[in-house]
Amino acid sequence: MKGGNQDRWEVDFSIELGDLTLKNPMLAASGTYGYGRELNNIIKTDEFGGICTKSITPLARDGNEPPRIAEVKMGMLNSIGLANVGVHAFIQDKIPFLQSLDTNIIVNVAGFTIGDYVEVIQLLEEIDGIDGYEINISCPNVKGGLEFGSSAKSAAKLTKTLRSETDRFLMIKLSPNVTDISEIALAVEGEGANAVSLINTLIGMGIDINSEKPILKNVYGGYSGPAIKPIALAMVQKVYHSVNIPLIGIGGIMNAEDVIQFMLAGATAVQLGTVNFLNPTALTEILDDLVAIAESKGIRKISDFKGRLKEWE
Amino acid sequence: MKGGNQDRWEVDFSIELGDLTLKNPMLAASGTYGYGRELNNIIKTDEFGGICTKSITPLARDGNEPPRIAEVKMGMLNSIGLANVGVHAFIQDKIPFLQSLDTNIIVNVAGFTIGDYVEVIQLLEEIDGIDGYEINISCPNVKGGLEFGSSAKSAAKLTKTLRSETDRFLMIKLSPNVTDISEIALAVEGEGANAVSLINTLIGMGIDINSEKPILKNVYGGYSGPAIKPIALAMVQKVYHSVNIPLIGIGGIMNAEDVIQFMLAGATAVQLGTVNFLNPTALTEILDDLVAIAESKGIRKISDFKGRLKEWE
Amino acid sequence: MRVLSNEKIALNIYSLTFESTALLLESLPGQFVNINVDGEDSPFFRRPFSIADVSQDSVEIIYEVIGAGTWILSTMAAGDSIDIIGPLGEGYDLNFSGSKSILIGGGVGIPPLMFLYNKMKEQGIELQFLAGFKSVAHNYIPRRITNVQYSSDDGSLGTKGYVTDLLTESLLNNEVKHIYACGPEPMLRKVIEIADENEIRCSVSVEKVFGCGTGICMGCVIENSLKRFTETGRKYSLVCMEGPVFDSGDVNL
Amino acid sequence: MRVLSNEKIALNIYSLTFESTALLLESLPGQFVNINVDGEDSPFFRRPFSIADVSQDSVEIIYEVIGAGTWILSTMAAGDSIDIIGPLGEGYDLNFSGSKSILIGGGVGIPPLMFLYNKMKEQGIELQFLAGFKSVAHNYIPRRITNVQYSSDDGSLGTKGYVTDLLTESLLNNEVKHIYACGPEPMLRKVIEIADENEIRCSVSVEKVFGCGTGICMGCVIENSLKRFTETGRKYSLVCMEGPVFDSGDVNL
Ligand SMILES: Cc1cc2nc3c(=O)[nH]c(=O)nc-3n(C[C@H](O)[C@H](O)[C@H](O)COP(=O)(O)OP(=O)(O)OC[C@H]3O[C@@H](n4cnc5c(N)ncnc54)[C@H](O)[C@@H]3O)c2cc1C
Ligand SMILES: Cc1cc2nc3c(=O)[nH]c(=O)nc-3n(C[C@H](O)[C@H](O)[C@H](O)COP(=O)(O)OP(=O)(O)OC[C@H]3O[C@@H](n4cnc5c(N)ncnc54)[C@H](O)[C@@H]3O)c2cc1C
Ligand SMILES: Cc1cc2nc3c(=O)[nH]c(=O)nc-3n(C[C@H](O)[C@H](O)[C@H](O)COP(=O)(O)O)c2cc1C
Ligand SMILES: Cc1cc2nc3c(=O)[nH]c(=O)nc-3n(C[C@H](O)[C@H](O)[C@H](O)COP(=O)(O)O)c2cc1C
Ligand code: FES
Ligand code: FES
Repeated sequence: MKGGNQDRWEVDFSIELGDLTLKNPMLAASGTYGYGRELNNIIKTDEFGGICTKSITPLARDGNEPPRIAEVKMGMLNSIGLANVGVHAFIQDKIPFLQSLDTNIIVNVAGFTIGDYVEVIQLLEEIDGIDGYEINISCPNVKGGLEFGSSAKSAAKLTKTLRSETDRFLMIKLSPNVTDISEIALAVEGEGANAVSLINTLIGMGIDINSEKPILKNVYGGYSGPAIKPIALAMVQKVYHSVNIPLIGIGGIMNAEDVIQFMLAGATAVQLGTVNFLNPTALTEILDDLVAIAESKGIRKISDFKGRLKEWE
Repeated sequence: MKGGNQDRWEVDFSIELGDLTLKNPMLAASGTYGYGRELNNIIKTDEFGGICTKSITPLARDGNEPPRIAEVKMGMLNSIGLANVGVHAFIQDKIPFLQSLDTNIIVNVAGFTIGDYVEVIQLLEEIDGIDGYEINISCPNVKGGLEFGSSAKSAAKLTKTLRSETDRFLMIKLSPNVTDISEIALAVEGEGANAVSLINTLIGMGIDINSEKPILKNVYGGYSGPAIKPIALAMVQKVYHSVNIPLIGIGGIMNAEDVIQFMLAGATAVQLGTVNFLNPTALTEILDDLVAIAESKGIRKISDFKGRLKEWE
Repeated sequence: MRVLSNEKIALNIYSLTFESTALLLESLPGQFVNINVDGEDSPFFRRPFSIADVSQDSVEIIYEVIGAGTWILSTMAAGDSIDIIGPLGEGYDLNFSGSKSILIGGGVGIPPLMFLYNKMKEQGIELQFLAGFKSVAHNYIPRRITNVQYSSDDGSLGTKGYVTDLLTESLLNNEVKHIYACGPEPMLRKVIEIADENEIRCSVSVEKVFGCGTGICMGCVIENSLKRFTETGRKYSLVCMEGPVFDSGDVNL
Repeated sequence: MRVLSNEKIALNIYSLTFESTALLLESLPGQFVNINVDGEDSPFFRRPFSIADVSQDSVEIIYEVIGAGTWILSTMAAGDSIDIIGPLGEGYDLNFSGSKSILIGGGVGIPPLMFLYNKMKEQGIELQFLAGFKSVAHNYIPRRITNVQYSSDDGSLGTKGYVTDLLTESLLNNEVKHIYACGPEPMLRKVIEIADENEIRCSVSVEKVFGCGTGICMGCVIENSLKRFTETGRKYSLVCMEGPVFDSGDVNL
C-alpha cells in the first residue's frame, strides 16, 4: 500500500453475461477491431472484456467495391460488405492468436441463408477457446442479410435453429432500422438467445456535391460513431424494458461517460466500435476514467450502474 | 445593369409541387418556425418558398412537461409534445398574419384519431389563404400519433379519409422510425397524397450521468439537426426510387450544400428545421450560396438539380 | 458582429463588449442576446446572456465561465467576429412608480440589474441595490454603481450569508414598492416568498435552457398562473419570449 | 505527443516536427503516421502523413494545406500536444540491390522519398532523384539533398512539364534497377507504364482515404493481382497495412 490515503479507488469491473464472466464490460465491436491482432502493438488487446470478431461467413468475401468508407460529421459511413477471410482461413490463421489472449472471444457470424450461419457455427463448434457467438442479422450492406434482422419472425427462426446447434453463449445483434426493435428482441429471447447486442449501424448516405456522386460506391452505407448515440441509447432503454436477457449496448461510444450512459439505460456491457479507428487506446483511457466516475459516486462494482436510471419526479 | 460583366448569375428558383408553384424550394419546417411571425423582425419570413406551421390539433395543447428540449452533439432532442394554440385560436390569431405573407402557407395538422385530423381540416377548409396541408403522422412524442406513421395500412387509411375532405395540396410527413419508409410512401401515394415530406425526427435519448436522469423528462425525444442528415438523405433516395409524387427533404439541413444534396437525392424541395434555432437568417445565406453553386455548375434552374445524382462507373 | 473587448473582471468572470446595431441600441434591461459560440458543432445551442449595458456604440455582457460555451467565449479577442442575435425577450417594466425600489441579484444574475440601475438613475428613481457573491473575488460591480449593499458566502465582502437576508432587513426599515430580482432559482424563490409576505410587487428574471431564444422551439417553458392561452397552450409560458422577466405572481418558479 | 516545430517551408506547405518515441525511431521510409486533428469532431477520421525524416529525438512530416484537417494542423505551434499514432504501414523494401535506383516524386508525394534518400545515402546507394512541382514556389526539398532533377508545371523550376518526362529521358541514358515512386495517381500510373515498358522493378506508395490506418476498418482497399487470400478476401489489399508501398505489379492502380 503505497501513498497511504492516496490509494486508487478499487472497482470490481467484472460483469456476468449469462454463464460468461467478463473481466470488464467493454468488448471490441465486430468489424472495428479486425481479428484482434492488428492493434496488439498499440494496445494490449486482452485488456478488453471480450472481442467480437469481424463477421465470419462460410467463404472468404472481398466485400463491396471502393470507396466503401467515408467520413461525415461526428461519424462515418461504411459499406464494407462483410469482407472477411472466411471461416476456414479464420480457423487456421486467426483463431490461434485469439486463443492466446486472456479475454473472452465472441465470434461474430453472418450469412445470407440460415444454412450459412449453421455452416460457420458447426465448424467453430469443433474449436476450443471460443466463448460464444454474436449473430449479425443486421448488416445493412448486403442484400438478403437484412431480412433476418428486420422481422421478428425470421429473427426467431434463425435463433431457434442456431440454438439447436450450440450450447455456447449465443447473442443476437439487432438492427436499428426497424419499426419496433423490442419486438425483435423479445422474439429472439423467446428462442433461447442468451443476450442481445444493439445497435448495428443505421442506414445512411452522403453525397459529394462537386462530383454529384454518392460518397460510397454502394450508395447506402452503415452510419456509426457519436452521431448515432442518442438513437442507440433510446433503443437500449426500450429493449431493457422489454426483455430479461442481458443487453450489450453499442453505438457511438467514445468515452467513459458514454459507457455509463449505456449502463444506466440498461446495458450489462458495451461494445467499442468506431472509436477504435479514431483512438486505438480508447479502452485504456475509459478504464481509468470509469474508476474516477465510480469513485465520485462511491461505487465499487461497475455492474451497479446497470439500469440505475432515475426518473424525474 | 450595373458593373457590366459583374452581373449576378440568374437562377430560376421556382419549383412545382403538384399544382403549387413555390418561389424557391425552401420551406420552414413544422415546429421550428412557430406561426411565422416570431422571427419576422430578424428575417423576412416570406423569403421562404413556404411555411409549414407548427402542428395544429383540435384543442390547444400545453405539450409535455419540461425539460423538453436538450442539446446533444451536432443536434438536439425535443419532446415538445405538439404544444399548440389549437385550431380555433390558430384561425383567429395566427391565420391573418400568415395570410398577409407573400409565401405559400402549408398548415401542419396532427391528431390522435382520424377524427382529430378531419376536424382540423374541416375548419381550415373554410379559410382562405391556405395552400395546403402537411399531415404529421410521425410525431414520436405522443402516444397514439405514431400509429398512423408506422404502418402502411393506417397511413393509407388516414390519407384516404383526408383526401375526401379537401382538394387542397395534401402532403404526408413520414416517420423515419420504420423498417421500410418507401412502403409507407407508396401507400399514401396510392390514396392520393400530392407529396410526401421526410423525415420527421428520429427517436433518441440522452442521459446526464451526474443526475443519472434522462435529459428529457419524457425520457425519449425526437432527434434532429445535422447528425441525422445521412439517415434522412438515404431515406429520400430510397423513396425517390419508389414513388412518383414530389418529395420534400427534411433533416439536418444547415446550408446550401445540404440543400443541393437533398435535391440530388431526389427532393423537389426541402424544409429547414433545427437550423432556424441556431441561425434564424440561414435562409438568406442559403439563397445566396445556392446562386454561387448554381453558377459554378452552369445551372440556371434550381429544379435541374432534382434527382441528378450520378452513379459510380 | 465584432468583438470590441473581452476582459476578465473578476474570478472566472468576463466582460465582453461588441459593436452595437441600431436595434441593439434600443435594448431594455432584462433583455438578452443569444450567442452562437461554435457554429453547428458542440455546444450546439446558442448561449443566452443578459445585456449588462448599452452605450452609444457598444453592448456589454458579463459572463461566468462554467462550461464549454462560456469557455469558448472567454477565448475571443477584440476584432474577432461573433455571431450574436438580439435584443430578445421582454425586459423589466420601465413604468417606474416613482417610489422606492429594490434591485436584488446574485452572482451573474446581476448584469441585467446593472443595466436597469442605469435606466433608473437616468430617471432619478430612488433605489437600493443588494448584491450577493460567493466571495469578494467574484465581485465585478463597477464603482460608478454606488449604494450597493453586499453579501457573500464567506463573509469576504459585505455581510456573510444570503443576499435575501439583506432584503428582509431592508424591508424592516424602508417602504418598498417594487422588487427587481435576478439570480439562481433558490434565491429567486426566497425573494418571491419575502415579497409575497410583504405584499410588494416583484419582477423576476428567470433562466431556462434555451433552444432558440426566439420563441420558435417552445422548449423553454415555465408553468404559469395566467389562466389564459399562451403560445403553448394554457399551462406554460415561453421564458425566452414572454420573459425572461415575469411578474412573480404570473409564474410558478 | 509534443509539437517541436511547425513551419511554412513553401507555398501552402509546412514542415511539422514532433517528439519521437522509441517506436517511431525505428520508422522506415514509406511508413506513415496518423494524426487526429480534431478529437471526435469534424474532420472525423485521422489524417495520414508520410514520415519525411526521423532524427535522434524528432520525427518530421511535410504537408500541404488542402482542407480542414491540414488547415487545423497548420495552426499548431511548438509545445502543443498532438495525437499521433505510428509508425504504420509497410514501407519501401530496403534490401537495396546496390545498383542504380531512381526516386521519383510529385508535390507532397516527395517526403517519403526524402526519407528513403537518407537511408540510401547512408548505405552508399547510387541514385537519381526526380522531383516535380507545380512551380518553384512549391519546392521544399532541402539543399542537403543534392543531385535532384526538377520539373515544374510552369517551367519556373527545372524543366517545364511532367516529372515522368524526366524519367523517360533518364532511362535512355542509364541502366536502372529499381524505381521508387510517390505522388498523384496519374503520375504513378505513368511511372508504372514506363517501368513496365523498360522492365524495371517499381515500388509505388499509394494514397487512399483511411478510416483507421491500422488495418481494422477494411476501408482503404486497392484491387490487387496477388491471387492469394488477403485480410479482405482475394481481390483487395489494405493500403494502410499491406501498403502504402506496393510492388507496382501487385496492385491495379
Ligand atoms: C435569459 C438568460 C440570461 C442569462 N444571462 C447570463 C449572464 O448575464 N451572465 C452569465 O454568466 N450567464 C447568464 N445566463 C446563463 C448562461 O446562459 C449559461 O451560463 C451558459 O449558457 C452556460 O453555457 P456553457 O456552455 O458554458 O455551460 P454548459 O456546461 O453547457 O451548461 C451549464 C449550465 O448552463 C445552462 N445552459 C446551458 N445551455 C444553455 C442554453 N442554451 N440556454 C440557457 N442556459 C443554458 C444550464 O443551466 C446548464 O446546466 C443567462 C441565461 C439565461 C436563460
Ligand atoms: C499513406 C498516406 C501518406 C500521405 N502522406 C502525405 C504527406 O506526406 N504530405 C501530405 O501533404 N499529404 C499526405 N497524404 C495526404 C493527406 O493525408 C491528405 O492531404 C489529408 O488527409 C487531407 O486532409 P484535409 O482534412 O486537409 O483535406 P480534406 O478536404 O478533408 O480532403 C481532401 C483530400 O484529402 C484526402 N483525404 C481526406 N481524408 C483522408 C484520410 N482520412 N485518409 C487519407 N486521405 C484523406 C482525400 O483525397 C480528400 O479528397 C498522405 C496520404 C496517405 C494515404
Ligand atoms: C467499418 C465497420 C465495419 C463493421 N463491420 C461489422 C461486421 O462485420 N459485423 C457486425 O456485426 N457489425 C459490424 N459493424 C458494426 C459495429 O460493430 C457497430 O455495431 C456499429 O459500428 C455501431 O457502433 P459504433 O458507433 O461504436 O461504431 C461495422 C462497423 C463499422 C464502422
Ligand atoms: C423543437 C421541434 C419541434 C418540432 N415540432 C414539430 C411539429 O409540431 N410537427 C411536425 O410535423 N414536426 C415537428 N418537428 C420536426 C421538424 O419539422 C423536422 O421534421 C425535424 O426536426 C428534422 O429536421 P431538422 O433536422 O432540420 O430539424 C419538430 C422539430 C423540433 C426540433
Ligand atoms: S428557447 Fe425556443 S421557445 Fe424559448
Ligand atoms: S484505413 Fe482502415 S483498414 Fe486501412
